[in-house]
Amino acid sequence: MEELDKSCEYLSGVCPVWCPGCGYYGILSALVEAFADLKLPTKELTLVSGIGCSSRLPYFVKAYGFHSIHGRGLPIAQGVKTANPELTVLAVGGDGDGLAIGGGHLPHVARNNVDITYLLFNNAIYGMTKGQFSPTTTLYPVTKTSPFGLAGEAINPSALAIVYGATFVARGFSVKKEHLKELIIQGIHHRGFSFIEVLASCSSFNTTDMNVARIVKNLEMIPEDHNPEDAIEALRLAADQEKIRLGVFVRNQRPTLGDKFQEMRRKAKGKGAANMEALLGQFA
Amino acid sequence: MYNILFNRHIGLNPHSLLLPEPVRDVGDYGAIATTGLTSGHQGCVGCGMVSGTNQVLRALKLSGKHVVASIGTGCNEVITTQNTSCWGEVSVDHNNFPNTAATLSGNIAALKALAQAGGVSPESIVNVGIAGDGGTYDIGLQALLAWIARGENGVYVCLNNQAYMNTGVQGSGATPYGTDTTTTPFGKAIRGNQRTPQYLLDLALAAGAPYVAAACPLWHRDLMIKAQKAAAIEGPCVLEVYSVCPEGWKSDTDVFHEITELALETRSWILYEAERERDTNTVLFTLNYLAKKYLPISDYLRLQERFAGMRDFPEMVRRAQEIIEARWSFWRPVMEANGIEWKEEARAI
Amino acid sequence: MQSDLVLRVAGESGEGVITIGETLCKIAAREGIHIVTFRTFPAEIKGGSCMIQVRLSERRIPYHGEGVDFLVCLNQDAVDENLPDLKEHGVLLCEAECDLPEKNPGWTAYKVPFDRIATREIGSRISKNIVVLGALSHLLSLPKETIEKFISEKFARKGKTVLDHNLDALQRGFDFARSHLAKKDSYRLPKGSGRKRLLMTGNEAIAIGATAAGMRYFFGYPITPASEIMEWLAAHLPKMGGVVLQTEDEISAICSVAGASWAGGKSMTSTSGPGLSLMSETIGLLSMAEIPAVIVDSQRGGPSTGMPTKTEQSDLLLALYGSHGDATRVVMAPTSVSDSLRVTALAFAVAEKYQLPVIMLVDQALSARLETVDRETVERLPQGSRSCASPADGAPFVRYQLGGSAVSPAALPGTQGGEHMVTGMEHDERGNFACDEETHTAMTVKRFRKLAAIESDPLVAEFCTRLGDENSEVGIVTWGSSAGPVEEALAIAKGLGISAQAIIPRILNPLPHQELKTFFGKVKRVIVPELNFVGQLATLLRSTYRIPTIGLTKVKGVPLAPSEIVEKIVEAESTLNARSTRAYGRAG
Amino acid sequence: MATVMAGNGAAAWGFRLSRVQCYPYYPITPSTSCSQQISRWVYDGAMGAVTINAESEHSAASQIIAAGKNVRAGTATSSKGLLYMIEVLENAAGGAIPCGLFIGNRATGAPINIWADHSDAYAMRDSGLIQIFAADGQESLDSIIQGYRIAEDLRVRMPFAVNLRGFTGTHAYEGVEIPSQEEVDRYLPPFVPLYSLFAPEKPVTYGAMLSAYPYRRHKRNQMAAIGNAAEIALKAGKDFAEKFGRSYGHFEWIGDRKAELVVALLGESAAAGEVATRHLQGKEGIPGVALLKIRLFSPFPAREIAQALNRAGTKAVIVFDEGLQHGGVLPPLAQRITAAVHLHLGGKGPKIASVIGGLGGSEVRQEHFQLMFNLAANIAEGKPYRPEPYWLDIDEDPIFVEQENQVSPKLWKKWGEIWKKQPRQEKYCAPIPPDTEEIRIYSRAGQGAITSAVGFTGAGIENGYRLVTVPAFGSERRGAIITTDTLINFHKERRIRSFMRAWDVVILYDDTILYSPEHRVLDGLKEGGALLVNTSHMSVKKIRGLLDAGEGRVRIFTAPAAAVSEGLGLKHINMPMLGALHKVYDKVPFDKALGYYERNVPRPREASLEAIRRGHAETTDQEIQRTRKERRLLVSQDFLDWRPEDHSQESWPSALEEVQIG
Repeated sequence: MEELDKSCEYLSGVCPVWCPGCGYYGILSALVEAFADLKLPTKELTLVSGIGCSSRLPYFVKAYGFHSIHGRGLPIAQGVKTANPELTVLAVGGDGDGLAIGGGHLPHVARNNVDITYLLFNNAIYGMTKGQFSPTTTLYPVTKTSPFGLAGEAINPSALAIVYGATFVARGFSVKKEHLKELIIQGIHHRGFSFIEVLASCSSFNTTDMNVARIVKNLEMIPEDHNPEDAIEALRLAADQEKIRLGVFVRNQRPTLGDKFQEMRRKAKGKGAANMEALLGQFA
Repeated sequence: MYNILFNRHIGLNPHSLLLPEPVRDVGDYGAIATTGLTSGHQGCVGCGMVSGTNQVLRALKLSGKHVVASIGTGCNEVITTQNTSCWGEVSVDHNNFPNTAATLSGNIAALKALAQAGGVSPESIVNVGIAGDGGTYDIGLQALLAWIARGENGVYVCLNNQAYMNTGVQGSGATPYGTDTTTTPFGKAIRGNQRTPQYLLDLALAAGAPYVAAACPLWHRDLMIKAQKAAAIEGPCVLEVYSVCPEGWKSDTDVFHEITELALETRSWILYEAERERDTNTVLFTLNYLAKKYLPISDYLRLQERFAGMRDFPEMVRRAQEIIEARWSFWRPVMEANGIEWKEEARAI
Repeated sequence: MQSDLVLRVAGESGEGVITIGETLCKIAAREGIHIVTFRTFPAEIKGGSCMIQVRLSERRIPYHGEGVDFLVCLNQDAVDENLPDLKEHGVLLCEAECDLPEKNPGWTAYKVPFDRIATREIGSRISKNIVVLGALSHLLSLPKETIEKFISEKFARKGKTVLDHNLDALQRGFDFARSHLAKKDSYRLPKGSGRKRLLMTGNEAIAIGATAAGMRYFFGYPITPASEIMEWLAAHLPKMGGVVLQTEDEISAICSVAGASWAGGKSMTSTSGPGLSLMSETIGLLSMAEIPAVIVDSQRGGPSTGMPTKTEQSDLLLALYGSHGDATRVVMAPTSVSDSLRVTALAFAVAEKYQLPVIMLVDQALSARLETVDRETVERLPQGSRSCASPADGAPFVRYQLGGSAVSPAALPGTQGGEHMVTGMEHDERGNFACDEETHTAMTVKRFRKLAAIESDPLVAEFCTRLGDENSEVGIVTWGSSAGPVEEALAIAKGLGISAQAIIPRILNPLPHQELKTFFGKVKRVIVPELNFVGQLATLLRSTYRIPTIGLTKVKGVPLAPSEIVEKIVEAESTLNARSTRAYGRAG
Repeated sequence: MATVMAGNGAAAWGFRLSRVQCYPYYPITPSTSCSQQISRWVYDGAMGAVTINAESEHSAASQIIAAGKNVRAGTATSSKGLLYMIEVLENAAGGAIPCGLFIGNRATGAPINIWADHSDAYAMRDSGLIQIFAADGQESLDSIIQGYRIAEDLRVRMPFAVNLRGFTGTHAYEGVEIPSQEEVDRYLPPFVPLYSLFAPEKPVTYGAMLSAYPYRRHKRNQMAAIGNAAEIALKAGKDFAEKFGRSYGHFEWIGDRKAELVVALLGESAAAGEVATRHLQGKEGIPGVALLKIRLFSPFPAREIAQALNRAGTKAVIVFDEGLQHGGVLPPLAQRITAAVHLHLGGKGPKIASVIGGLGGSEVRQEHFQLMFNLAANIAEGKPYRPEPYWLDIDEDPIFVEQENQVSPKLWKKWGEIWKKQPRQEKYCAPIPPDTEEIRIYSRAGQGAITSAVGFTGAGIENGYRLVTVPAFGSERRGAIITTDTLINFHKERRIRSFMRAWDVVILYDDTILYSPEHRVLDGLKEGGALLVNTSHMSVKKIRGLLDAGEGRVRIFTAPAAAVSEGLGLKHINMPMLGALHKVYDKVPFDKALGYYERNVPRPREASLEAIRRGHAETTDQEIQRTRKERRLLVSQDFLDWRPEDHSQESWPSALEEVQIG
């Protein structure tokens, strides 16, 4: 069978440590198949992650992986892309990693429009630390750290990303692998900050919030005629309470951080020669 | 004979000539809250037949009617009724080995009688006969064709695992060419099963069945649609289900998915259905799955050791490929109608 | 004609006090005169008193002078605050209306109605400082054309009228002084060597040093007193093809540095105490993942917000031990502006060569200090590059090779066949998480053997200087900007006939153990002067070498004064012949 | 020289040596493996027959009847398959077609049951076939050859059927002497078609319709023909004895010549009877006892049997039937013997009682025969007995009852009187001391336990001992716990084929069976017997604790068979366990057995042989140390011990002095 699908070339051989039935397996295979379709050379593939179940993904992918510290995946990815724009940089994080401790970085990496793809695995629980509620937990009020109900209102990651001005916002579902694969491909193609929220079930600690059956029941694709440039309509769709919308909410173009740096360099060139002599001149 | 029409559309088809409105498509996850067989059956690990039975029963229950199953002796019966019953709310009548269709006919007649006496409303019951390939192709064929000829209203499901599995993998009427079974061994003089498999659905159509279909548990939506259609259509409908059997096919127990996919891609199993318009005597054939990768039969032989011997005999593989091509050429009009370039013969060995 | 002159200009912030000082420095630097300055800032955003003290000398000077020879005061408050620092027969040039105390121990006072001239004669109150400049040019016979050229350079952008006002103000100031003030004092500019020197602040030196060392990726967050580094780089690094990004907070800054550095770029960030505290977790990550990075910490009065515009040396222990776990890092501390330039380059060399974070400690005083720097300082900067491997194709790349040298070659993302994991978790040689005992011990050993290697690396050899009389029994160990006052104090002590010596290591982790041990072998007393309360360097020395130290700690927000050190030297010297109070039992 | 094979295998040899030319078949448990063996030979070109993959037994029977007109034909079937054939078998008897059948006897009817009893043979009684009951594989082989000789005799020309009890007969592996093809050809002349269909010159019609006149004469001839079969069978048996050394008659009288008490039965269950008879013979207070093992069931040798009983002076005969009479007076065998005795001996014949047992695979054990001889003794002493059949192993309706409350009042009302007069005499029921050595294997279906037991049996037989291995089957395929029992009879002359169920060795192929509630593995294990367990993580002490088997009573051994097989890339663990068995049970010498294994071990040969040797070597009754996976030390120990230099030690000279500064 010569068309043995190429995706397994992107697997590093390290055996995934996720619990059986975890939604993240679907995401990993969608991601790896997307790489295969895009025929990305593994040497230019860089995966940066924070801390949590989601952030173990880089170990299982044959690429340059950076498993950093809690909530700091995005700024590190921003640094990597700045230092080497040729790389295809992906940041990976969970709902705790991306919206709780790392929440402060999301608006700025988004408004900087760094040309990276950010996958936020939303399983509405802290899985690695075994069952504390997370910023997106809603239907599973009693957790180990909220025995008497949740304190705050849940965050809607996609709506947040739209408001922060991310130029590509989409939402996928780990079970609908084909659709998720398409989203990831579009995300990587998109020039600028691509934010993809991926709903996934945590088979061990939260089967109520991201219960596959519940999601399947009120799942709906974003209508074809939705204009991805229209952020307000996108926000209405993303924040929809009854229906869970899947697909691309926002896609528009604006200069990336890399473009801005090039612009700065061009302007700076006009201000004197680019050598130490010239620089020291002002101190003479 | 009947004149043949082809349905241009390839794929899932909840609609039918013979039904006022389409049957229910259970969607990707078949999320319907009802069980087929209950737990505790003694099937082997990786048995495809049990999942076939499960999906048929769950599809029939969708009609809301009480399912009465007339089952023939065989693996499916022995493993589910060993000093107990795993059939849940389904009522089961196991009579004998050769007479599954006869037993079905008897139960239909009993229902008709009760209906006439006003005891039970026929709409509330769906009669289904379930037997293996041995019990359908060989010993029970006579009873089956007679039941179809009598045009009695019911569903006959043949779980085809392509050999007599319960008695220890002996060759049956449905055993593919070249297969090594204990009664058609891959010997030095005669190499494996010499017979080419007969095709049950063609026989059923010829006998006058209003609706026949081939399905596999992997494409559960397609299977469950066909089961519902067979129940809804008035008259004797026949459904043949592809059942992987790791013990008999000597394959790993966790390659149920790959084997079925290969069966479909090498077209050694074709998902199709046929409906017969009674008065105009025309039969509409619908192809439900078109092979994407068009693989040669040698790929299908790889995962199953029952074909181990055959793999080293190119002319046997070529013969098997010819059998498949002959069967597949029937669908040429559909391919051309869909603008798909007709490949004379897949890349053989 | 004395060899150096200490001139202080004081007044209300915003009256151009600093411009007068900087102009004087510019002029002196062009003459080749050595300059060291010290300035204070008001805490408020606008207003409040400030002063700049400029010491000009023929030879290299380490300290901005303790007493003031020539005091220029623009208002009454300035006179009241600064008069006590005026030497006996110093000179006071002040605003006419100021009233001076009766007791005049020999000052020469000149009064000039700066306000009146500026407002009424020129009609531009803000040109008052230029009028003062005019007066000074007469009193100190400064070359007027140089001043005019400098003013035209400085105010060209502000438009013709402003420029004319200022030139007019200069002329009027000069004419008034020439007509009204009879030169009674003997103070003149010292004679310059004629070789032009560069004049820059500590922050600028750091920025230049980094750029010279090849740094191209700066991520930072504004914080007093380190913001000037980012500002200068923002203006000039893009010219060199570099990138400056102001991030949302210090954590994002250091993380971006980590990412850029891992991707192969030489990157740095600069911050102060509060920022360094926020960065400590990431420093641990850099240490564990063995990623090079340079973090400049311009220390300010602490703890917490503390005194943002005051100087202190109280971040040493944070720099040494910040971040949980045995996180390896190098800590450096330059002593002067030119030293800052070279140590910054050293920081990059060590970081890249040994693949670990380097923290360079400067302080507010050093950051803001204007100083002349020889042009040669920029040449022959210490070099160090990251060792990169070309992975054998096929075999999985081994990033953290154990056994051989402490440093294992890296594979930058983008290298063929070099795919590997880098992580904050304990890891095996290929970078995959591995938490068994042997691996953790082995990897920790690998990380700490780097420090041992750095200690014996010739690259850092020149960065530990000895001062004063080699055989003296009174020794001083100090670090950072306090080295200036110590050097000055040794000179004064020598003048008083007391011999003392000092050793000033630039690298505080790993300490130059050999040099220090030989030093402690010679001296009987060790004084450790530093600008913090607990004596952080003293604590480090005591715990590392188990030696008795004599602490000299000061937390006044201003640098140590040489006299304070001399006093301590005298005291220590007096105890030399007294019996040691504790039988210390240390073998000879 | 005997080779080891199952009953089905022996029957297949019977067909092959008889040069059967047409063999249609249809699979049905338990006779399938006979057809499988023949297909293997035909497909490999080792047997010249034509096989037909029939779609049902009805067609298979039709095919042998059609082919039987021109060539020697035969097939094998069981239970419902045979019942499905009956519709057309009449045509064989009626059409004088001497085709042959081999029947693996199995229960018929509802409820469905795949185990053995004689109900299928009994259901075929009126189909006009000659019926021979064989007791083991050897008899099946010999009887098929004799069957064709008898059937094709011009005075007979009737179809015949050889019956062998399912599983305990068809699947019992034992030594079978395979005569050479030449010897059999001399004994059995080639098939001569009387009226061939393919003789164009003499066209012939079979199956014509006869009206009453010719029909009743034809039927009378048919009965005469089958009658002749009795005498021809005797001659064929004697002739067979001369050529092959094994004599066969209508029946076999086992025990005292003058036997007052006789138990009569058919087929394989006689093996247990033989042991019981030999045990009771000559016991003090016990008159002559004998076992009447009847071989030719139809045509039934009524006169010979009657005369034999008369000669022996038998007072009481217990007839043991493994089938039912469905509304008749007595089960078929009892009915025939009663008729024979009554017709040939008039009033002075022995009293006859009927016992039914062994239905649906129920065990027929030696103590059952002791019960029957006890019943016979009571009857012989004139005590009243039921005119209806007794039942074996039915707790609610036992043969002997001590107190009334043992049975339901209704039954007591009916048989209370007889029960009261029927004492259970201890001298008949004393337990029989074991005379053979037995090995039981508990394994999971699909683990290859049978292959290894058969291998052991073959090795034993080659070394001159007499072994029998009987596997027990369920209907499910993989994973169920099954047992395989092997019996070793060291008496050269005495034939023992019945299990005492007193095990010398119990083998567990899967240590999880230790936890199975239904399988108490220590039951029946002899004092000082051995328990061999395939495990790599359970120590002997743990097993002993688990089974709370006290010290000494049981020797426990563990064998890391899984590890051995895995190391050699073998799929099954049966080869190492075979080696382990030899280590635990040394009566069959290992080195001699290795010779046999070299020639008969399954593929891959070298790996299997090596597995047997390693299994033998690594079996131990000592504690097994759990070897911790030793981790590859990344670096040297002193690399790990390196620490940064600690300068606070006093090793370096310092001039500093501690002084107090104000």
